[in-house]
Amino acid sequence: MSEPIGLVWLILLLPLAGAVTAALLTPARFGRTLAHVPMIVACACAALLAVTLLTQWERIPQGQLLSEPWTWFAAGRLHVRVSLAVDALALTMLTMITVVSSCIGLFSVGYMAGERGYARYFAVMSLFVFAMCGLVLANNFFLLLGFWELVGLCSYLLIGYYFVRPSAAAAARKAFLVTRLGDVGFVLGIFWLWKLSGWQTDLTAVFDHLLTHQPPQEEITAACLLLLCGAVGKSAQFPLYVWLPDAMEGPTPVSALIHAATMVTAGVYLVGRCAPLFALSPTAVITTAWLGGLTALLAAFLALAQTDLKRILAYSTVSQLGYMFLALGTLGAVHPTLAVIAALFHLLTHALFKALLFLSAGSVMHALGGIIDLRQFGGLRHRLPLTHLCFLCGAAALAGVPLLSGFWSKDLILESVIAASEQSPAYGGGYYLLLLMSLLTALLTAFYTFRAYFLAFWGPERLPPQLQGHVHEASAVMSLPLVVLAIGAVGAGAILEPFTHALSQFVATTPALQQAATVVTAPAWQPHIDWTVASISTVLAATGIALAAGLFARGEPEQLPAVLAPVMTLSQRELYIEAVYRAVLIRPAEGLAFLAKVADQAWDGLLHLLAALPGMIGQWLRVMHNGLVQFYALAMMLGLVVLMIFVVLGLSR
Amino acid sequence: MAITGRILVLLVVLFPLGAALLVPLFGRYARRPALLLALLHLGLTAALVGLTVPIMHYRAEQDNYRYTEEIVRFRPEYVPGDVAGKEGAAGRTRWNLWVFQPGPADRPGPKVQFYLGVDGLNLWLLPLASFMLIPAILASWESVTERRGLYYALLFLMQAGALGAFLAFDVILFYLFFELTLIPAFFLIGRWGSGTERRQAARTFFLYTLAGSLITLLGLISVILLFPNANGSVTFSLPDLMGNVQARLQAAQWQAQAGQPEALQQLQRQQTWLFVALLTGFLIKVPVWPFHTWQPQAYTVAPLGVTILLSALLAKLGTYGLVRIVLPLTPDAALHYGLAVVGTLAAVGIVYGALCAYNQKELKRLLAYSSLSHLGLLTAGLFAFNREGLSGAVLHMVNHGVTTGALFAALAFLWERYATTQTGVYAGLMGRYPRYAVIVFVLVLAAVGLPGLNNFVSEMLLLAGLFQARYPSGSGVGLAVVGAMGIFLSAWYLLTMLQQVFFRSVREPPLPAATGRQETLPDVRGREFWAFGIPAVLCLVLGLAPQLLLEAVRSDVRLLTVIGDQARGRAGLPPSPADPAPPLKPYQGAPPPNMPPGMMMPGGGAPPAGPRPPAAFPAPPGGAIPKGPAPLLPGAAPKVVTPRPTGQPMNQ
Amino acid sequence: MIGLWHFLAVGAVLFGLGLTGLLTRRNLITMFLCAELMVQGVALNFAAFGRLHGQLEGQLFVIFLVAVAAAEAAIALGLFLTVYRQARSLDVSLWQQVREDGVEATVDTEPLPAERSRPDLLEGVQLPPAGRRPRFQPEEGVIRV
Amino acid sequence: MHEVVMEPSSVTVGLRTAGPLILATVLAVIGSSWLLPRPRGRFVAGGVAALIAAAGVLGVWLHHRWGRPLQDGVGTLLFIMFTAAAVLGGATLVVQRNPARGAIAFAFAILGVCGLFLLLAAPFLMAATIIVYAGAIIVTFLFVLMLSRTAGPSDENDRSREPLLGSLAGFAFVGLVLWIEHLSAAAPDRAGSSSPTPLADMTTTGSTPAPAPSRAGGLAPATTNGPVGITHSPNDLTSEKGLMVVLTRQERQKLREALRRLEAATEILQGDLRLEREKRIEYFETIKDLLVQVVGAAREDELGDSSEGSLAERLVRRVHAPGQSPALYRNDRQMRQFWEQVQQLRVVNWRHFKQVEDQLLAESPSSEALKQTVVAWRNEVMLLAGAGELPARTVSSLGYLMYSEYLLAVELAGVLLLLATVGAVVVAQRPKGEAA
Repeated sequence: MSEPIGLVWLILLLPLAGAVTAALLTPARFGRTLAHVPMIVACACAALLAVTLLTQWERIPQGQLLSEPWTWFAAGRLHVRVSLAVDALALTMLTMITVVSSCIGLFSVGYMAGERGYARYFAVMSLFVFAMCGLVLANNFFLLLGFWELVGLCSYLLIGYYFVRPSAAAAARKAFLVTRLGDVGFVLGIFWLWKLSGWQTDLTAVFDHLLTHQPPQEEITAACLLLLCGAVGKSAQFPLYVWLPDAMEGPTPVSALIHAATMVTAGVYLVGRCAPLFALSPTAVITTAWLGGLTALLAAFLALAQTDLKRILAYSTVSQLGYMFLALGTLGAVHPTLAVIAALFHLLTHALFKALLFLSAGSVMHALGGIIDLRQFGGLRHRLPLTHLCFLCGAAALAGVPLLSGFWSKDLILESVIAASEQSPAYGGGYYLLLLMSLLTALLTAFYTFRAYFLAFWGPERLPPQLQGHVHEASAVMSLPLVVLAIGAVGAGAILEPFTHALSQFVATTPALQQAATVVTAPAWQPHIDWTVASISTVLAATGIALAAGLFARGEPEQLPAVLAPVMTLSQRELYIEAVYRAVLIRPAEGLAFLAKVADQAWDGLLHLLAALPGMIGQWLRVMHNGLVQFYALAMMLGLVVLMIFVVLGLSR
Repeated sequence: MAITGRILVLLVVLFPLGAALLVPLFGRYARRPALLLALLHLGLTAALVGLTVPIMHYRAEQDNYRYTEEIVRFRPEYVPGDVAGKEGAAGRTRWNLWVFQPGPADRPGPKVQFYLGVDGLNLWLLPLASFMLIPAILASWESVTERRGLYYALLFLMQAGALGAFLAFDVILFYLFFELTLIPAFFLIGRWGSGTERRQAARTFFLYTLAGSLITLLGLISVILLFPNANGSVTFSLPDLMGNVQARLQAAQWQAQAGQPEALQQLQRQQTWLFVALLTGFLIKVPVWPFHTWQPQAYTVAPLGVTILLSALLAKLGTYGLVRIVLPLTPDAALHYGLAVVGTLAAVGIVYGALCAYNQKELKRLLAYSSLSHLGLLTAGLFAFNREGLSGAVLHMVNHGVTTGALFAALAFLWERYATTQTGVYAGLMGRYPRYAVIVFVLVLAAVGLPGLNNFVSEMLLLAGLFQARYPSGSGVGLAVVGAMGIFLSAWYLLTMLQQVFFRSVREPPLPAATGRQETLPDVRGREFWAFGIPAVLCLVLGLAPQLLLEAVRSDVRLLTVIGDQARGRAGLPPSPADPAPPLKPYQGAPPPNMPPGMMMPGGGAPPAGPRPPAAFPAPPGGAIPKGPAPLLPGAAPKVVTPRPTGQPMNQ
Repeated sequence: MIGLWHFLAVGAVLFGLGLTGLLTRRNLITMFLCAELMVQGVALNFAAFGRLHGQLEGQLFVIFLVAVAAAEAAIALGLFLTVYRQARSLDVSLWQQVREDGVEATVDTEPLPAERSRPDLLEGVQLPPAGRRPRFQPEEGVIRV
Repeated sequence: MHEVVMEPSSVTVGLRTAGPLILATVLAVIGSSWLLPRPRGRFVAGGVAALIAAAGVLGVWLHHRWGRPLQDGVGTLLFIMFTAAAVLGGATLVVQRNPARGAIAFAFAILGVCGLFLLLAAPFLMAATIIVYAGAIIVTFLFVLMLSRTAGPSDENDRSREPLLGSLAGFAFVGLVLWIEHLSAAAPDRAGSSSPTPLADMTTTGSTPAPAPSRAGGLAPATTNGPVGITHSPNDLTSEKGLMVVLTRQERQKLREALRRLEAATEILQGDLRLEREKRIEYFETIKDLLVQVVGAAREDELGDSSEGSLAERLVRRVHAPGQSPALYRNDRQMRQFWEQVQQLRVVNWRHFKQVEDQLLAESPSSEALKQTVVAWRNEVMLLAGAGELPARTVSSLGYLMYSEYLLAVELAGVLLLLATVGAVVVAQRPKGEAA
């Protein structure tokens, strides 16, 4: 038993060691060129170890590994321990994280070559991988929160990597603050759970306690909703999604790793991990579903008319994350295993194809010297054939082209929603509406993905003038990860689930899911392929792609029919949501801050006025100081006489 | 060992005083001697802490939390001049400063004693006070050029005052040391401060805090006169006073249970007034909204070395006074009004400070308002009056001291180069001074409460304390929400500051003409690293391994919580339930070798009065009157005022 | 029967008289004498109490008092001389410069009574050479006694 | 708790009796404000009348309050004379326009005070004061002549600063002080410690101290054989705080007898000492016995802590009244001093008798040594008896005290004087270069 958990510790600590090594390299001369080695080696080793563990998983009893806990801090009843828990869910995530981060690390070697702060980049990336692994493995809510925040910090540092750019600086701050706003709820939720669960903070202990001593419905709902706040912030769900599009100010590999593949899925993972809690609260679950559905549709709409390639991908990420939340939102209505596996499956495939898409976009950017605005270039398929191919793979997967990975995972989510609309006693109608929304989203997804694809790669070749034709395909070190990810994006879905059911069988062994299953009434789920759903989604994807091809395949920038123009404008302006936020939240807050400053000065002035009072009295009394000694003596004596009269008459008592 | 500890305790206070005398002799060359002396003092403090920590851990193992009715007192260790002589440790001193009326042995007259000692509550504040002087000296290294000897002497004096107040167990001695800090601070701000407002600022600071602390003195004197010992003699010893307060309250409570609540009500009314009086000075010192207006001005105008001490030490005097004086002496009022009134003020301060900090154009002012915000959380959490809140408060004092002090020290970096700390003139310092930026980032993130750094732990504990706190007219959940929002808001204004100052392309102000330098100084130099880099490392260490500190604090926090639970019992609230978790690691083997023999049984060796199930409190109708407390020390038995209910045994 | 209280009463009366004089009179020398009168009142008290207790300390204090009064007299008269040199007057009210800024000086408004009509007998008297009759010859610059 | 708090009853009593005092104060204020110099002219007749009336009222009040019954006519007369001189002189000084005349009036006031000093058995003070002040006043007078020889009216002499308010402050102060004295005399002594009490025989200089009532208005002169000043009722005892000199008549007579014999002893010792030694020893034995009867016996082995002897015994412990714990007289400062004197005399009595006896029994007695012993013996007896030659002893004792116990203070005073003289010279020095 000690051996596998030692392996887990090794997986966790390797990236940390990588981060420290890279950080130590920063001042060294070769730090400029060799700083990537620690990170890539650490991630690759961690990935290898994760896969090793995966292969040995069957020998693990009870489907869970717990580490020997040690106390981080404890006072009174708050007892926070550092303990790790590995189950199938965590291991899957772990594998995905380490593999994807290895790829992206490799890609970064080429992409970031020659950048200032090379070592800083890899140190923080490595730290991020450590934090992400820790987040997945943590078995204590506060430890989880710790890694959760550390992940946010790394994101902050990497978004602000080009700190000279004001937009990057602003985006970094925005990302940190918006996610942190969600974390306020997260923290309170943790405390609420702490209180509900008899002062426990270990995840497993909390689950055990709450399943045996079921708390009042409202309380568990409140706790879950507060947890959801954190998840919504981190996973960029409505209404806290606004930071993610801006986060594209970071280097593209960062966007690929953090803002597409891993960190943003932390919220999904959290909800999945806390399935036993959410299973206790249908209200929280349906809220999750609505948030997810709404976000999916909204983000898909916002992605329609963006001109920044990375921004399209960012909105698409938000939208796909919304899908995952939608899947999680069926948790009570369908069997928890189905809901979580649907979300997790999509999470995995999304990680692959979205990383691929971002890296391809990064490749484009690299080739074009940092230009990513679709209005400035086009028709690159001849100049960048490999990138084009990879992007196509990714886009097809995202759009849900049959047999590709995104197709399968999206189908599973649709299947779950359909099942929920059939089975849910209370919210059946709601789920039906959500189903329609998700179908519409699928259509829009296919459309905007291929809009971007066509605009970038089809049509006549257009290049930004300042490049003077120096456009070149990526180097081998960048191409290799692209190819690996492309293979994954194309094939992983089919291999993992629809035919083998490997994933669902594996993940179903997770103890938390089994625990969750004990409190829901939904019938058990048998993995199968629902061909109806598959055909519907095929039709939708095909329609979307066809529409996009019809409008944009000529490669001319943005020629839209008049009907669509206002809609596209609305989308391009992002529904003015940013402006609304600014008007409703930020401006009032800043106004309040200004008011506070003014009020503080006023209050200070008031106190000074009070302090000036003795001075004024003195001003009034100073006339008595007329310089006549005898007058002073007289005053003194008269005072003494009065005092003596007081004393003699006993008035002093 | 005991003797070594006592000598160390004595030295820890007297050494800075001696240093204050010695340093001016060096005149212009006082910097290095001052630094050397500060390091020596740090060594002394470290030795003392090293001696004390095992005892505190042992204590923590000995008394796991349970609710008792015993009368609890602070149990200082290493009391110089201990009455028990060389080998024993009675925790009381025989060193008198002033004897007002020497009385007979059985009824001694009031006497101010030189009563110092270490316990869990002040243990970690000592190294804080010792340590933070080093950044203060280093931050003044080049910016202070006039009358250096006097300047460093005053810094030492301020430190001595803070240390004395931390160590004092005699309320009058505490007050003396408390005020001692004021005088050097006044001169340091007024003489070495910057700008034309410095005299005004010094005066405001002095008068404001003095006015408050005089009211506190009034409260202290009232407590002293209202709660004499059982034999009628007046005492200034804090352990005795708190014992007397508890004894009176318990006696009144028994009367109330016997159907005569008047005495209890009267005592509680009295407590309210005492509470208000005691509180005022400390609230101003912390400061808590709306008593804070002296603070931004003083912090801004004072030289940075002084600001470090002001924020790291003097503010802690206020919060420490709340823990050490207010809670044990007025427990009922603290329970009734602590969260409801002070907590509300603190909560307003959390938001208000954050809002004010957001708009500041001056970094020192920004940090001053951030202090207001952070210490608001500390104050609120402290009045939760439970173990989580109190542990968090004690820990947060240390954490906030290190973090904020180091941030101010980091500002000295800018001050030495450009002689300004306005935000508007800086941008993109990350490109200009990357190492500096890294350190400041760590410090800012610590202030923001990032996990893994020190403030996170204490803030979580404070929030946990607030979250479960209950007082007669409500619960602390709302305050916890505000506190959590405060953590968010601190990120808001601090990251905005980072964005403005460290990100974007480089912009720096012109070099100050006064220094005559043609080129700016390089990135963080060795001395500067010691000034704020080491504290940054410390932030990380404290964030990762806080349990060492918390464990040492535990037993004395328990002691305060017992008082709090007794107050809750009187207010009809359930006491904190027993600890569900077993002791973390059972203590194995013999007590630590450097344990003074008298300390084997905590609580003076008296057997506990017997644990009572929490449900039996308050007493069920017709239930047995709780057993009387076992007097721990002679002469301190509770003065039970008759009438007692007849027919029920009183086990006195 | 004359007892302690009588002496105390006399002491008090002397003290009060001196006090009144000190407070009202404006001639420095008179004021000084009035202060001495107060000292005498106090001395009387000391002596009386010393007698009451049968101790000599009371008298001893008075001796010190006398010594201090002597010292005081020396200094005071020296000061008066200096003061007089500057102002050509012993009026204490002339010395009111040390007053708050902006406060008007106190001036006497009531006119002094006219010069006394009694002629100065020695006005214009000069010592004649021996053997001659003195003659009245008023002129400027004569020595006035 | 030594608070300055009066019992309400005593305040009301005081208020009731304060009428004359207030009247006197008001009269004095009116008179003084009329008399003080002012440019418009003064109301001299009215002022003088008012002041005299005030003095009269005060005198009558004093008399009623403390002065009854009149005894020792000479002493009283002297007191009145000296007081009149002092007060008149003082008043004249205050109201006199001409400073030179004021200085002379002050001299009279000083003379009056010196007379009062004499009445207080302080001849040295009298002499010292006259010398110092006479010198000082002559100097002052010279100054006055030198500096303020203005022919006409002048600001400093013909104007007063706030005459009414000044007089009010001064005389109200006097009135209040007198009133407080009156109240504190009326208030019972709660703490039982020593407090001001009229001492017997304050005015006697050479004559036998006469028994005196402890406070005015009450007690007739003690004619009983009991201790002087102590009545036999325990209640009175408690109200009589701080007891009087407690010599009984018999004791006093015995002391005086011993004193007379000791004074006569010098003549006896003139003759041949060897011839009539038994007779002489017998003579001294009588003296010793007389003293033993008063102060008790003292043998060598019980030096200092014996409590025999009637006077010593009485002094150790006072009769304790119901409800009051017995207190040692020794706690009373006055009594303690007296008790110490008794102890000393007891020892001296015994020791000196032994010396005399040894001398007389010796083969060759030395009359000089004997005389010295007898003189010392006599001095102690005299001190206890409170009789005779007190002034002379006062001066010598004063000298002894000044140069033993208060040496530092005396030196300080001397240094002060020296400094003052130097300072005066420096201050008065004409600055160099200034025209004459």
